[in-house]
Amino acid sequence: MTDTAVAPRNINISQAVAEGLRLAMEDDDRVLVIGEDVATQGGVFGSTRGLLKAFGPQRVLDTPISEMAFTGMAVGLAMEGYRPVIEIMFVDFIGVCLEQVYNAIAKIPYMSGGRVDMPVVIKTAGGSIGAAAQHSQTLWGLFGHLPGLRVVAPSNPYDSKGMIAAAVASNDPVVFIEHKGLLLERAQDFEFGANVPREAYDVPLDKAAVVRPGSDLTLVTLSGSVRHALTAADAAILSGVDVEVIDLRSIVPIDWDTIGASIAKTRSLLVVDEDYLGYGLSGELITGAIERFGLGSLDYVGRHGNPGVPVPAALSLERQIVPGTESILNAIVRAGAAR
Amino acid sequence: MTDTAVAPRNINISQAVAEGLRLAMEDDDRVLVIGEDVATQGGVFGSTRGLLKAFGPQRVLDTPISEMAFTGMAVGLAMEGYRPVIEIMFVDFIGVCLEQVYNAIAKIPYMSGGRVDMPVVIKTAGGSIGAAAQHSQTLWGLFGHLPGLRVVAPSNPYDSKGMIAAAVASNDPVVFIEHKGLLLERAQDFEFGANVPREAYDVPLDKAAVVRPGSDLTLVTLSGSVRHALTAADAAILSGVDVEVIDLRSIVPIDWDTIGASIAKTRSLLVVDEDYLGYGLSGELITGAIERFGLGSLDYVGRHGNPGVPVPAALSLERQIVPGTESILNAIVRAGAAR
Amino acid sequence: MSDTLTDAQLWRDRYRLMVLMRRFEEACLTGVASKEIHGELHTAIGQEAIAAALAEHIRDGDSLASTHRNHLHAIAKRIPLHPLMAEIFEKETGLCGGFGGHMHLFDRERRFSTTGIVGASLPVALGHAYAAKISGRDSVAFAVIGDGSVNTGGFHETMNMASVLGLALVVIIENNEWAISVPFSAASSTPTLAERASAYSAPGERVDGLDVDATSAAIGRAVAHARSTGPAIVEAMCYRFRGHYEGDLDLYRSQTEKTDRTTTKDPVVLLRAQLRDSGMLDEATLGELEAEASAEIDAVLAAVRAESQPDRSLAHDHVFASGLTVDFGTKGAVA
Amino acid sequence: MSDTLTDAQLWRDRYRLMVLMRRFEEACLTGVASKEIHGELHTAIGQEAIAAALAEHIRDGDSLASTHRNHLHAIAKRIPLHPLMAEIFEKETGLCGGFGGHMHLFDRERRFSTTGIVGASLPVALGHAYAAKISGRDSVAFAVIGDGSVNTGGFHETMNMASVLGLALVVIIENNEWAISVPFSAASSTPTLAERASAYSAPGERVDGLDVDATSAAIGRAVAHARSTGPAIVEAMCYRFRGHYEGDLDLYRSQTEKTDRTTTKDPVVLLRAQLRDSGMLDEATLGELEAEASAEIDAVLAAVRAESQPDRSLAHDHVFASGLTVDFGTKGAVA
Ligand SMILES: Cc1ncc(C[n+]2csc(CCOP(=O)(O)OP(=O)(O)O)c2C)c(N)n1
Ligand SMILES: Cc1ncc(C[n+]2csc(CCOP(=O)(O)OP(=O)(O)O)c2C)c(N)n1
Ligand SMILES: [Mg+2]
Ligand SMILES: [Mg+2]
Repeated sequence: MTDTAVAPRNINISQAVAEGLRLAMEDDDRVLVIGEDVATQGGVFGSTRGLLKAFGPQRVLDTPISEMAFTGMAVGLAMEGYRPVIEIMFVDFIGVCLEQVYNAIAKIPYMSGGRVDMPVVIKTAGGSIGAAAQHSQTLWGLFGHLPGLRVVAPSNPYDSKGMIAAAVASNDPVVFIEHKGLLLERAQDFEFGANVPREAYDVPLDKAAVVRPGSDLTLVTLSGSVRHALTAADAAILSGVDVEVIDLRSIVPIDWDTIGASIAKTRSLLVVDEDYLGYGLSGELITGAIERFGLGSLDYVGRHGNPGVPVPAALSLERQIVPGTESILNAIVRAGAAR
Repeated sequence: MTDTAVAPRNINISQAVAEGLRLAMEDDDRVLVIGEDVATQGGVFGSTRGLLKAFGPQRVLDTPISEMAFTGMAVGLAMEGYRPVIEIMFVDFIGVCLEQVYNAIAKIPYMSGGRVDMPVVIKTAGGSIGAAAQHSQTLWGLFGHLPGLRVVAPSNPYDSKGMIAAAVASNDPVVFIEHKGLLLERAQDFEFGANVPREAYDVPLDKAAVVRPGSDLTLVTLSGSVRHALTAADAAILSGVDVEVIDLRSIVPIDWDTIGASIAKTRSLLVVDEDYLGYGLSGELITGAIERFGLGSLDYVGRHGNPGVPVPAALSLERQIVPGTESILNAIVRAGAAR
Repeated sequence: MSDTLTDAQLWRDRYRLMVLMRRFEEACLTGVASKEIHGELHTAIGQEAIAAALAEHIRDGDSLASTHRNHLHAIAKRIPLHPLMAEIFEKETGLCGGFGGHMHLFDRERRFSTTGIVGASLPVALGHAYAAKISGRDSVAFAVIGDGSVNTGGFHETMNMASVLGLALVVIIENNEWAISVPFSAASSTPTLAERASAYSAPGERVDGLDVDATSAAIGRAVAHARSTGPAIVEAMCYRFRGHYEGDLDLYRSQTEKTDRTTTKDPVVLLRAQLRDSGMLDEATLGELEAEASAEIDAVLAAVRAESQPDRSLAHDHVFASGLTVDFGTKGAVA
Repeated sequence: MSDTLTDAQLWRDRYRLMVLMRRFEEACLTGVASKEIHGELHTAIGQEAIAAALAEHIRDGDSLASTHRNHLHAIAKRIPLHPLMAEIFEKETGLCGGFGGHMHLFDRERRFSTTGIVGASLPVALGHAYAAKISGRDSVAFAVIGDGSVNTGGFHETMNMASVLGLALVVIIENNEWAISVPFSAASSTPTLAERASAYSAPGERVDGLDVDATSAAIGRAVAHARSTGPAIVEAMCYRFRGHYEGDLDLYRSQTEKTDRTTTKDPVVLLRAQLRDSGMLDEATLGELEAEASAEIDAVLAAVRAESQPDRSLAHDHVFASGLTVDFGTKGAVA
């Protein structure tokens, strides 16, 4: 992350993503953006705004509501040398077109014996903002399970621009999951990654970031939960727990170096995950850490997140299911007490 | 499991499943079977054979290749009081209709505040038998991640009949994953669960089975890997490792009592999983065990399975990716040496 | 409409229902302003005539599968207004106890459901239609969808299967010219959606969806065909008055278009003028009906407002109908 | 065909190609018997005339997306026979190094791909068609599918989008009467599949797929329409001679039907008789062409047989084009 003393630009995360895309498209005219409402409207969250004007309707294509067709288009386009960015408006809708994602885009590099690559970005938005069970999921755990996909989710303005650029530049297919709760947030409101340079830059897709150093507990999270974790970590000082917060950024691959260095210090690992906990990120991180660093390397492991419940409509219920500052603080305090 | 001295009937697993379905359909005329080739042909693996004759084309419906439509039909049918069994021929095809499975069938009980249940069985076949990347997956880890679904996979003839019966009887949606490598195997060739009584019976969906007692290492697996694990466990005696083999049967829910009792004895856990290891069963089992029984309860944890590679076509490659007797034995021996 | 203007009661009911629908949507708008309603609320203001026409045909035993823009369909299906609005307002008294919210309405007894996934309601309707057939009931399964939904694979698969099986399925397409920011004309390979019915050996009819009478007649023909033969499509033309959802900046439609449509294509305004000008109902009666509808909605809104969100202790309930709970990650673990 | 029977060379090529295709499939059958080929092998025996007709129109710059029943389409696309057969036999010399197998053939240079998922090839063809458009090339994207694939949502979405965008997409439907065990007539809402094209403002034509000449002419018309206007459909009637896959017991089709079709509807036999009876080619020439084709295939088969499966050490390669490896679960851990 590059935080400088310069005052942050007055842009939101959607604009940062759009800027990353714009620069990538200027740089490489094989890059296309395809999806519902990406052109005229510039995306329902604005993260493709301005692209139609800059690149015209062939490179920025508004589609009918036909996810299967336009996701599968990416395969043909990639075979023709294009680098399509396919937008699935909400990640919740992936169930209508997952087939093309995991059986084709993800596997063709392998099935072709390395002869056909698939430089495709599946760009989509996840996260809970009160929109209930079918419009609130994050589902990175689902993508992580399926081989051949890089899976990333940025947490802040700087990374959002740099990671979409890196995703477009990658020769591997990348699932790029934005967080709906972040997209309209202003850069200046971020404690970290608030500065978005105007020029092009990449944020590597496989490096986690230590967004808050600490000595007692390694808290690993990503996407919308990072800022809640930071707030909780600040509050946890009062309870005597000094939390190191790691923004994972990428769930495939996982940056074990960063996690390992932190665990070596803290000997404690708490995973905070807005996604469903079961068969997901937390199990993989805890198991992967133990595999790499040994059962004896940890005095505490824990996880906090959606326990396997569809996200309810009423806010009174949603707050019980989706991790927030308060619930993360509780998890930290429990971890602190348990160590 | 009920193994008696009586000689096993000469049937294969497909027939055991078909018999379980037939008895369930006799017992309850709200049960329907819907899918491609389930009626006239009786299923491409024969696991619905005889049902058309017994119950007619309304209750046993051959469909066009329209998974989205006939999977979604289950929602309307369940709302009307029916109990549909939907067959997705190969689990690999779930990507074309997952939407109805996870956003509707799985969530409607919750989204309706408990007012609408979805007694639906998604019956499908998984597993590697040399059919390459798009016809070899098991994907239980994917279903396990999504809330609201029971997910089960039987390993032997007795369980196959009893678990399909229990799945049909369940008021929760159940994903029932058969193994293509098992379906045509004869009952008499099984070391365990070879006897299939003619009468109706249920095998509970939430109880794991200790299929081989042992004292040194708890090996948890399911489906097609169980028999390989048993053979490997027998061979491991020579290496001085006495393996307890647990057939998980269900991955949602997980039978922690059975696993906990075993671990208490062995203090060692090896998960063998034909599915992709990442973000899947092994992470959940290892993490869940640690959460429940403590980091101090285990001297060894390990996992063996598909490391995150699409299943290759050539057998020379497939054998490197899909766990078999030999590779499981190696994993056991490594575990034994590590303890 | 002169011919059918013989039954004053029919027209009173129609007008009252359409006004009630309009008021219902307006009440929902206040819930967005008050932040009682979250997520994206989709209203069907401007589309009342279609739902009112549907209400004339749909029987209790019939089913209805709807979409994200579903409130008026729920009213047409005679879901009681109070639990309906309470669910939209995420209250414990809601149709689904506040668990579902405005995109996820379920009433098993009334065979009504909705989904937030475009196209996904059609297969559900197919299931209802098949149930009717195999249980020997003469019920009709209705699916109401938007113009954009026709381009989903689910539409095609459902229509083909319904036709092959000869099921009583009526698909009503509310063609409001837009699917979010994409105009109908830019997304459809045919000038009308009705004509696509022939690909399923089904009848398809385009009708003026501002005209409750014409729409009702078209739905009547579709129902008759469905009962006797198989699926039928009615494409009812209308206009989406508001942004796609509340909060949509709606900059993708020209102000000229919006002004034109909302001034010339308001089905409630048009019907009012027609009824008054034809002498069918006088100003006083119209005003009375309006007051009645407003009062009914006001009362429901006031009641809903006074109610609570579901108790947070319930959040983990109902994941499994059997009562199974599988909460993952309940506690941390120490060495 | 009398009129066009003027060019002996054309007919020699056609017959030789169709015999070659038949021999190719027969060679694959031996690979099943020898267990060199695993999974379900799908041959297109009985469908040669369609692929041969296609071969006359498809240019190097055109693309072709095929299905599980793809060998003859690969030949039509001029994929060299040796790597093609080697891939089907899972050899290291295969088109994809033995990683893909017979359902997963990819040749980027020749713009050829296949998939084992029914319906999934159509969106891929759409992508090729869009690429041709935006890069200003006049290439045509071909998709060859089975009759069963038309009932998938992917067909509908693809046809609609291709039409909206005016893309040069030609969809050739090999209607072989069956989709595994389900007869065409039991799965389709229309008596022909060609007529469904109108739902996408596209031309659709049904043709006798046993007649290479008629099929070629129909494809020619479709290609012309595609280049000038947008998508077009050719439905070519044929019969699936063998079980759905090798090993299929195929008990769902009556023996009467199978005997009737295989004796009266073999395109190779029909063409041979026609060429001989019309005097276009004499018995000796026909025999010569057959011997040539057989010799060519025998040589490929012998070469392929002598080759090895890929070295097992390669199994973890190629998951990511970038070289990234993310093997999960590499080792156990101890306390
Ligand atoms: C599968 C899927 N894709 C996209 C969306 C996002 N989305 C919600 S409503 C909508 C437009 C629907 O248009 P139309 O069917 O015409 O209905 P209208 O909103 O106009 O009533 C879209 C694209 C979705 N909910 N589901
Ligand atoms: C989405 C999907 N559903 C089901 C299958 C299983 N399957 C493979 S081929 C086939 C039949 C295809 O019929 P058709 O399109 O007519 O082609 P044919 O085999 O007759 O050439 C089916 C159902 C599949 N591969 N993919
Ligand atoms: Mg619309
Ligand atoms: Mg066919």
